[in-house]
Amino acid sequence: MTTVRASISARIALMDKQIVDRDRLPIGRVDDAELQLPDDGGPPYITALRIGAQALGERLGGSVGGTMAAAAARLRTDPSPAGLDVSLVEHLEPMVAVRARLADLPQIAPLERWLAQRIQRAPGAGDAPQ
Amino acid sequence: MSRVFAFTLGTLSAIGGFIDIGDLVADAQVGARFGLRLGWVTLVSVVGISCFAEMAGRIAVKTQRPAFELARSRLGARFGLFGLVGSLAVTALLVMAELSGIALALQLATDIHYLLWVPLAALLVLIVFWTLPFEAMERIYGLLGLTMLVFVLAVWALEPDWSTLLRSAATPSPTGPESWATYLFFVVALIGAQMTPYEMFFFSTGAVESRWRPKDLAELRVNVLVGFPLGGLLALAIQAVAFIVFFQAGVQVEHISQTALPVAVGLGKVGLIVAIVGIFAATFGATLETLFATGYDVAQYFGWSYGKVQEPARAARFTAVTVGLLLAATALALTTLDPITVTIVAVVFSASLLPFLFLPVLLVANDRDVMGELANGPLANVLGTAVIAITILISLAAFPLLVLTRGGIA
Amino acid sequence: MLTRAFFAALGVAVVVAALWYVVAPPRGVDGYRERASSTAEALRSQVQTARIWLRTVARDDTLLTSASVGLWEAEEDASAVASGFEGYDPPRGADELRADLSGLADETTSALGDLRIAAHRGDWGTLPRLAEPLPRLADRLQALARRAQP
Amino acid sequence: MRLSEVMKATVIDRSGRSLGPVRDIRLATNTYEVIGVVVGAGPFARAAHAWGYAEGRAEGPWLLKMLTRRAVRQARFAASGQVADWGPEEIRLNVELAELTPLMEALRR
Repeated sequence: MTTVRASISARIALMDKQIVDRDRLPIGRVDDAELQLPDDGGPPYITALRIGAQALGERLGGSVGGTMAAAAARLRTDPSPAGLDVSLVEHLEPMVAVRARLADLPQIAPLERWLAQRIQRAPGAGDAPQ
Repeated sequence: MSRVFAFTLGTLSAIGGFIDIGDLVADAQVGARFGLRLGWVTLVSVVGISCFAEMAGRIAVKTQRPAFELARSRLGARFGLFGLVGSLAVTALLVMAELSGIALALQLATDIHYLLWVPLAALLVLIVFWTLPFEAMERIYGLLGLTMLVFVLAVWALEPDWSTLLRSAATPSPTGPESWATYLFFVVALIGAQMTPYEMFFFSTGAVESRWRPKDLAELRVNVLVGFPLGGLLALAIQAVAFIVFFQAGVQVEHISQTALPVAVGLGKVGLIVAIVGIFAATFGATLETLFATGYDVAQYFGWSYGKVQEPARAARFTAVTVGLLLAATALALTTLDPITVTIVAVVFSASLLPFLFLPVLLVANDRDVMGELANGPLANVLGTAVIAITILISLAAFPLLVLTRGGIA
Repeated sequence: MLTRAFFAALGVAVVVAALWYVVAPPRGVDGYRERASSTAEALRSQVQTARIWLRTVARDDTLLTSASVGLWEAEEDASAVASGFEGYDPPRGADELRADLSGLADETTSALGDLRIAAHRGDWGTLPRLAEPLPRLADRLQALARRAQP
Repeated sequence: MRLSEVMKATVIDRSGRSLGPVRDIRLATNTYEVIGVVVGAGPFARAAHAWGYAEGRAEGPWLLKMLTRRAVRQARFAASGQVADWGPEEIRLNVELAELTPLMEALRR
C-alpha cells in the first residue's frame, strides 16, 4: 500500500484473499480465478473470480479436494463453481472489495441463505439477511 | 473516565481469561508431582503469548480485520485446511473438557453427579452465546474469573516455607522418582494449557470490535503486558498450592475437586466457595471463547460472514458451525469419557498445533505492504522467532512423549 | 501413488502400535513390579486425598457437598485402579506380590467405601472413627510401593 | 483456464530445460492482465515467494530472510512476451534461462 506498483503478485495480492461487498459484508474468498487467452496471441487476462468450496476443492485436487468439490456441488443448482465478474472488483487492498451488494449476487453463498431462513425462525436470532 | 474504565476491564479480563480447564488440571498435576520445577515453563508461555497477542492486536489495529484473516494466504489453502481440521478436532475435545469443567464445578457445589449437569451447562452456554453481545460476554466471565485470584491468597494462607518454594523453582529437572520423559511431557502439557490460541484471538477480535485505531496501541500493549503476566502468576499459584498440600502426601491430582482442595485447606469454606465460582466462570468463559475462536477460524478460512457483530441469522453458517460443535462436544461429554484425561490429550495436541497458528501472524506482522510503519521491530521478531522455534520442537515431541509416558502416567 | 498409499499405511501402523503400547499389559517380572508399585502409589494418593478432605471437614473448612464428592471420587478411583491391576496375569515368582497388593487394595477400597457411605448418609460425626485406619494404610501402601520397585 | 492451473504448471525454456514450477504470476494493476510469470529455484523457494520475501515486501524475521536469501536471488521474471505457449501443464518460453531478468530488477522498473 505504501508504493503503487504497476504490477501485483497474484499469489499474495489476489489468491485466497477475503472478498467483501459494497457494505463490507464478507462474500467469500478468492478461491480461484478464471483466465481467458485471447485469440490474437496476447497475454491471458482474468475474467472472473471463483468463489466457494467447489472452486477451492477443484483447485486443491486429490481425494480431499475432490470430496470437498463434490459435496459443495451437490448444494448448488448450477454445475460450475460460483463466479464473480472481474469488472465488479473495486480494489484489492486491504481486501478485495466488490461494487455490488451480496443480496444482488444470487450465485454466491446459497447455503448461507438457506440456513439463514431457518435460523431466523429461532427466538432471538435477529433479522432476516435481506 | 469511561476510557480508563474500559481499559481496566480489558486488562482484568485478560487475567481471568488466562485460566481455563487445561490450567486447572495441568497446573495442579504439575504442582503435586514436580513442585515448582516447571515454573519456568509458565514464564516461557507468558512471554510467548504476550508476544503473539500483541502482534495479533497490532495487525487488527492496522487492518481493522482479525489477524487470522490473512493466515490462509500465507500458509496456502492446503496447509491452512490441515491446520483448520486439526484445530477443529482439538477444539471439540477442549469444549467437551470445558463443559465438563462447568458441570464439575456445579457438582462440587451440589453433590449431584456432573453428567446430569452437562446438558444443562450446554444449554446455558447456548443461551448466553445466542443472546449476549461478544464484549459483554467476555467482560462478565473475565471478571468472574478474577475470583481465581483466591489461589494466590491461598499460597500465603498455607504459610509455606518460602525457601523450599524458591529452591524448587530454581531446579529445572524432574524430582527423584520421575523420569525426564515425564518431565518433558508435562512441559508440553503446560505449554498447551497456557499458550491457548484463543487468547491471541481475544486480543485480535477485541481490537476490531472496539474499533481500535493505531493511537490505541499503547492501551493494547498495557493490556497484554499486565494481563498475561498476572494470568501467569495465577497459574503459578495453582502449581504452588498443589505443591504445598499434595507433594509430601504423595497425592496425584486426577480431579477438579483436588485442584480446589488446597484452597479449602488454606482459606476455609469461604475460600472454597470463591474457588468454585472461579472454576465455574473460567470454564464457562473458556467454553464460549473456544467455540467462538473455532467458529471464526472456519468462517475466515472460507470467507463467510461471522461473528457476534451480526445477529445469528446474518452469519448463518458461522452459527451452524459453532452450535454443531457445541452439540458434538456435549455428546462426547455424555459418553462418560474421563474429562481430565481428555483435557490432557487436548492440551498436548493443542500444543502441537501452535506453529500453524503463530507462523502466519509473524509473517503478516512483517509484511510492510500490509503493516506499513506498524510492522514488527527487532524485539518482536527475535522473540517471535524464538517462540516459534520452541513450539516447533514441542510440536514434534508431543505425540512421541504422549505415547512414551502413557499420557503422563508412567 | 504407491508411495502415498505406503505412507498412509505406515501412519496407520504407527498409530495402532502406539495405542497398543499405551494400553498393553505389563511384560516380564520388572514390568509387573513397576505396575504394582505405581498401583500402590495411586491407592496411597486416594487415601491421602480422603485424609485431607476429612481434615477440612473436621475444622469446618469445607462445603460438605464438596467433601462428599471428594470422598466418592477417591473410592471410585481406588477401585478402578485396583481392579485394573488385578486384571493382569502375574509372571512366575510374582504371585506373592499380587496377593499382598490385592489384600491391601481390598482394605483400602473398603475403608474409602465406608467413608463415602457415611458422607452420603450425612453421618459426618462417625467419620473420624472410620478414618482411623487411613494413616496406617497410607504407610503400608508406601512401603509396598517401595518394595515392589524393580 | 484457471489461475490455479497456471500456478501449478512447469516452466520450460527454449532449449527444453525445466525451470521448475511457476512461483508467482504478475498481474497488471488495473486490467488484471498477466504481464509475466516468476520462476526460481533454490532452498525454501516456496516460502520465499509465498511469504513475500522474493517480492521484497517482507524483510524479517532475520532467520527467514537468511534462509530464503538464495532463493530470492535466483528468482527470475519471464514477461508474457517471452512465453510461447501457455500450457495447460507446461509453459514454454521462447528464451533461455540466462536471458530472463532477475525478479528484483523487474520489480524496480
